[in-house]
Amino acid sequence: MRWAVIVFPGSNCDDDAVAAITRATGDEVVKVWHQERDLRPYDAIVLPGGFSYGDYLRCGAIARFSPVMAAVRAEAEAGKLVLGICNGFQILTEAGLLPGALVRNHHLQFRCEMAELVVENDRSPFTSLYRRGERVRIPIAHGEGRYIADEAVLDELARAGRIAFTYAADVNGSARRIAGVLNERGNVLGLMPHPERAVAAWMGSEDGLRMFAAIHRAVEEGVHVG
Amino acid sequence: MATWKAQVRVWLKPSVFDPQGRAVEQALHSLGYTGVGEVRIGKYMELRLEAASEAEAAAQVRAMCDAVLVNPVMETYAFSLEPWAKDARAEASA
Amino acid sequence: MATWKAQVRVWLKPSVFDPQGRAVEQALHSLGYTGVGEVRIGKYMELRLEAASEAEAAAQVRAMCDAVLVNPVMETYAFSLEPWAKDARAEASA
Amino acid sequence: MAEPTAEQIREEKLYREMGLTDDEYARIVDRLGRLPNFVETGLFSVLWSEHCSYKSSKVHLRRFPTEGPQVLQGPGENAGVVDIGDGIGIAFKMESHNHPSAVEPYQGAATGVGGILRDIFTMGARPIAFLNSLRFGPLDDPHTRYLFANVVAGIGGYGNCVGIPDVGGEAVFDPSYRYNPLVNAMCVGVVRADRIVRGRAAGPGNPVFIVGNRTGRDGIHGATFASAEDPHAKERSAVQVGDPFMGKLLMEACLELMATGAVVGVQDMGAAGLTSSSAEMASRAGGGIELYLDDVPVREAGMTPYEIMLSESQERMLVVLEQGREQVAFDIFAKWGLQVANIGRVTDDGLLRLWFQGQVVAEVPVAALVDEAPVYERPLAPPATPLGAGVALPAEDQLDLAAGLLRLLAHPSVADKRWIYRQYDTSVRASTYVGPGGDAAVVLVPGTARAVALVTDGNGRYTALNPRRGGAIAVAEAARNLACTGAKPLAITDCLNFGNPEKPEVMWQFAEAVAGMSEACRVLDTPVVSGNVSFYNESHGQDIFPTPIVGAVGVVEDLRHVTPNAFQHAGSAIVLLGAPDTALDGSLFWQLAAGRPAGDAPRLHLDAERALCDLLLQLIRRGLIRAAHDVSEGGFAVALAEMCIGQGIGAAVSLGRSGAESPLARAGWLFSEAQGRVIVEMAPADVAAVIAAAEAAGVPAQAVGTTGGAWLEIGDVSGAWLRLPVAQLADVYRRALPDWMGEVQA
Ligand SMILES: Nc1ncnc2c1ncn2[C@@H]1O[C@H](COP(=O)(O)OP(=O)(O)O)[C@@H](O)[C@H]1O
Ligand SMILES: [Mg+2]
Repeated sequence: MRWAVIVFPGSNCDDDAVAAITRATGDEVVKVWHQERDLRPYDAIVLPGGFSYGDYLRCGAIARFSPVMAAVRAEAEAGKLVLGICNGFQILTEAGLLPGALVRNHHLQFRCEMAELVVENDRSPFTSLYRRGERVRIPIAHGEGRYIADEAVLDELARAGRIAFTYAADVNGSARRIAGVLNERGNVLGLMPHPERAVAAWMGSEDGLRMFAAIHRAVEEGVHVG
Repeated sequence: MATWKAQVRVWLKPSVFDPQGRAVEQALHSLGYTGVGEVRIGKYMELRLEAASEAEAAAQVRAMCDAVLVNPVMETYAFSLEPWAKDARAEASA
Repeated sequence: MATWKAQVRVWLKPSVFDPQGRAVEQALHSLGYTGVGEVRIGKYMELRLEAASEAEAAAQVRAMCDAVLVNPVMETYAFSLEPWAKDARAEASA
Repeated sequence: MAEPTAEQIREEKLYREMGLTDDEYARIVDRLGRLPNFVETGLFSVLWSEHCSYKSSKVHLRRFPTEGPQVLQGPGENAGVVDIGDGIGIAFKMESHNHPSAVEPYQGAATGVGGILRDIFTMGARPIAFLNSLRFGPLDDPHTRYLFANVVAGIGGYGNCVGIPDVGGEAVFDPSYRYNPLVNAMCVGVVRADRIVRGRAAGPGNPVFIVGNRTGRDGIHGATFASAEDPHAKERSAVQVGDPFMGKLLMEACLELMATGAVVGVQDMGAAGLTSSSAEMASRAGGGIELYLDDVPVREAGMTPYEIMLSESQERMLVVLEQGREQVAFDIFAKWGLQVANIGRVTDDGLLRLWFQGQVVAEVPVAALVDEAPVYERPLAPPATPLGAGVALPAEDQLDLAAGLLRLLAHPSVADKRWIYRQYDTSVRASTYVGPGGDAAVVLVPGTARAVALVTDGNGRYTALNPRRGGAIAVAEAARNLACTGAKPLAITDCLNFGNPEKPEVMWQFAEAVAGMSEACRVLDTPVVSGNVSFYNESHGQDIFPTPIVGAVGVVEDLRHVTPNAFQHAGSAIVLLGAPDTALDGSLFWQLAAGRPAGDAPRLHLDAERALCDLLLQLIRRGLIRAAHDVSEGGFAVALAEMCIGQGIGAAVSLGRSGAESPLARAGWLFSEAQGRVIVEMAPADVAAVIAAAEAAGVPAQAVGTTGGAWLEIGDVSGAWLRLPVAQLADVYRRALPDWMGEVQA
């Protein structure tokens, strides 16, 4: 299979994502510049972390107007798997592909450290290699990762199993400790932690490998989502 | 066509916790400004634009806010308009 | 003692380059709002305070700005005052 | 407002306001054979400022050893480059941003990081790591907490955004820095040894471009004011808003462009902006340059040539391209959305010539501006009495050793720095093998199986007590820290933070410190490849401690050599390498007891230091060492405590027949900061081999205990001197900074 890792001006985890995907799956990975308009040649799409456009207005607010985002939307609607990591998650919420918003951490600081996550949904194509309730270790590195949404939206996310991961401890003030959410159809996942930084023992965790491997498996096995 | 100056204020919806506001409030209290409360911190944006009328200018500002400047999931906004004065930027040095 | 609502705008002095403003201006241009210019982004702060008179309230706000809210090395500010209305915070949901 | 005429400048001595002395002005007139006009006077004033010309420090800096087979690029370029093998060079440099950070801590620190970043990628190097060395006053002062919090946020704000991990540094808190904090930032990059780009405006006829932000009226005379003692003048110096997004775009675009080979030379615009970048690039190439100032993209209408030349607007680069290959650059800059303008060309007449509105507004020899800048041998004078002389030792009856250890662990200079570095992205690039918290950081190097070890070190208290030894210790400690992590020290950069060089005592401190550093660099074979001097670090009549900071780079040849600095197993043996010492000179312990720096600087023997580093590397490569940690601030007891705290493994340590009976003698064993000592953990079966190797190397070695349990116990044959639960040590150590900084609990 072939992956696209989108590069926005200011993306800075694009190379890390490419390296992690290669390591986890051996698949072909292509960095795709944000001016591209066609993502049909790719089987899975990753929006990496970073500070697109400096995150100057709001995180992800300007990147969502990039030409490539129309293609991301189209492929998401077609059922392709889209993974937004950190800034990628923020872009997906700004673009309305995922509900809610990510705002300044409640402690007002950027925070980079290993985080323990609880797997809340193990039936999505992104999380099928984890077990529900399992605790995985994946680092966070963000200043604006506090997930918020209206209570009704949060209730619906919980009811529909669309909360993919929560933080085991309160790291940033996120509503219901949410670390990652799925779209309604289950083919778009956004999460603040960085699975691409948890793919080798020396990184302190290899738990991120299974996320990329799960995506690979879902695509190779032609799991049709939705 | 006339030139306008828009002053836009954007702030977090009341339902969203504003940690910056709280931090500033605490800082003010610790400096002895104990009577201060309800501190909220948002963004202030100023821009120049061209429009035939104030109504048209307002429509433009609203459109920009809704499209880019404001995320309605977390924020809300208000703005005012006035004719652009030659030395409008000079206000900044007041 | 009366209760006041202060609205404070803080922005970078005109001589100081505002990268945020520039980035937003470019984004607006690329979205077709080509007539927009001079975009500057600052902070908007709202707070409640107690003071016997408007003059005293103004003195307090000025003191707070000078002490904490504003760094005169690069920023400048302006503020307005009005009596605190019961539902003043409600503006936030306007 | 008309600009003053050349005559007015002379008659009214206007050059003085621009920072030139009467003598300097006379030299300029003499050299030009005419009166310089306003623009020309401006060019000289900034290039001959302390900041740009190093006029007070140059004669001393010449002492530094700068050569060696490992040096690919020594001082004189935007950054130095050292060879780590496999055809890979490591570019690195450190720079200060003390004055801007004192008045606008967030932006001052952020723009400091941006500046050093540009110095690295202009060498054609891909930046892979940041480090930062910080000094503040005591945290009981709210203004210091404000400075500290915002400096840290600003460093993170820039570094996190550009996606380069911050992997290490230092933070020291001492009253001497209360009004004058130090913010030194180091950046490290990787470049193919055969692809190093230099800041040269070579090849007459080649076009010159300005790339990045437009030029505004920011920080005009920043370089001059950074060299002023008056804090209000310093304030005027260039407080600007950092623009990490632009920094990131410039970095990516420049690296992409330099990879095409179409680039002749690149230089960032730091202090004195277009003036220093154009003149220095021309000087390095031995040629001339002319600039068309009407073509410089400006932010504000009506900017004069003077303002354009002296502006310090951030995030701008000067690029010289190969004639005919401009389109390559235009395409790349367009892709990254960057503004580029052709503003001049390289000439062969040795002149810096400025055109504006069809006229030549300045024309001066490049050599006069750069190479012939004044060099001062300022008067030196040691103080009448050494700073630490005559201070009483702590009173015997006030010595509670356990309390003393806890007090040191809770001191912000010693305590856990996680509060700082968890605000930095330490793992972006997914190459941080050892991040902050180790004795040195270890970062994987793309294109090779090797890694680099990185560290910053420096101790102002030692340097204040004994400038020569303090300077040497900065180098020795850096090398020792590299060796502890399993790296071979290769070379250093430095940032020399001192007071007013016009004061003979300060100049003496400077000369002595540089001499000490030079000696240490020779013995330890770590040449100086780049560096920076920051003078005039004093405010409110208070001098800072003279504070030379060293940034060192070492190579890890095999990742299996990477050695942690905390105990790894229970039941290991603990060995102390290096000569034991009990003198409290220069120790933090004595300073806290006496309320001021006391005694001499700690003991240092450079040859012993070299033998220790070599031995340590040998032992590590033989696989004999489980953990290694050097004895530094706080002494032996603090080093042991830190080794216990890491993984929560206790230790029972006995110093044998120490002969120490009085509390003061015991305090000496526990808290002496004598150099040249490392605590190592090993399998009990390996102790004999380690001691034998040490003996062969002439390094004293002593088995002092075993790891395990939940307590740290230190004593001698006569019994335990102190015994504390590791959990308590850890708690005190970890809570100090968060407690001071009032961690927000939501
Ligand atoms: N303390 C020092 N030790 C060694 N080299 C130094 C020292 N200070 C400055 N240099 C060298 O002098 C040159 C100019 O330094 P600097 O003015 O800091 O650079 P920039 O022009 O980028 O600000 C650089 O090559 C630097 O490495
Ligand atoms: Mg430079």
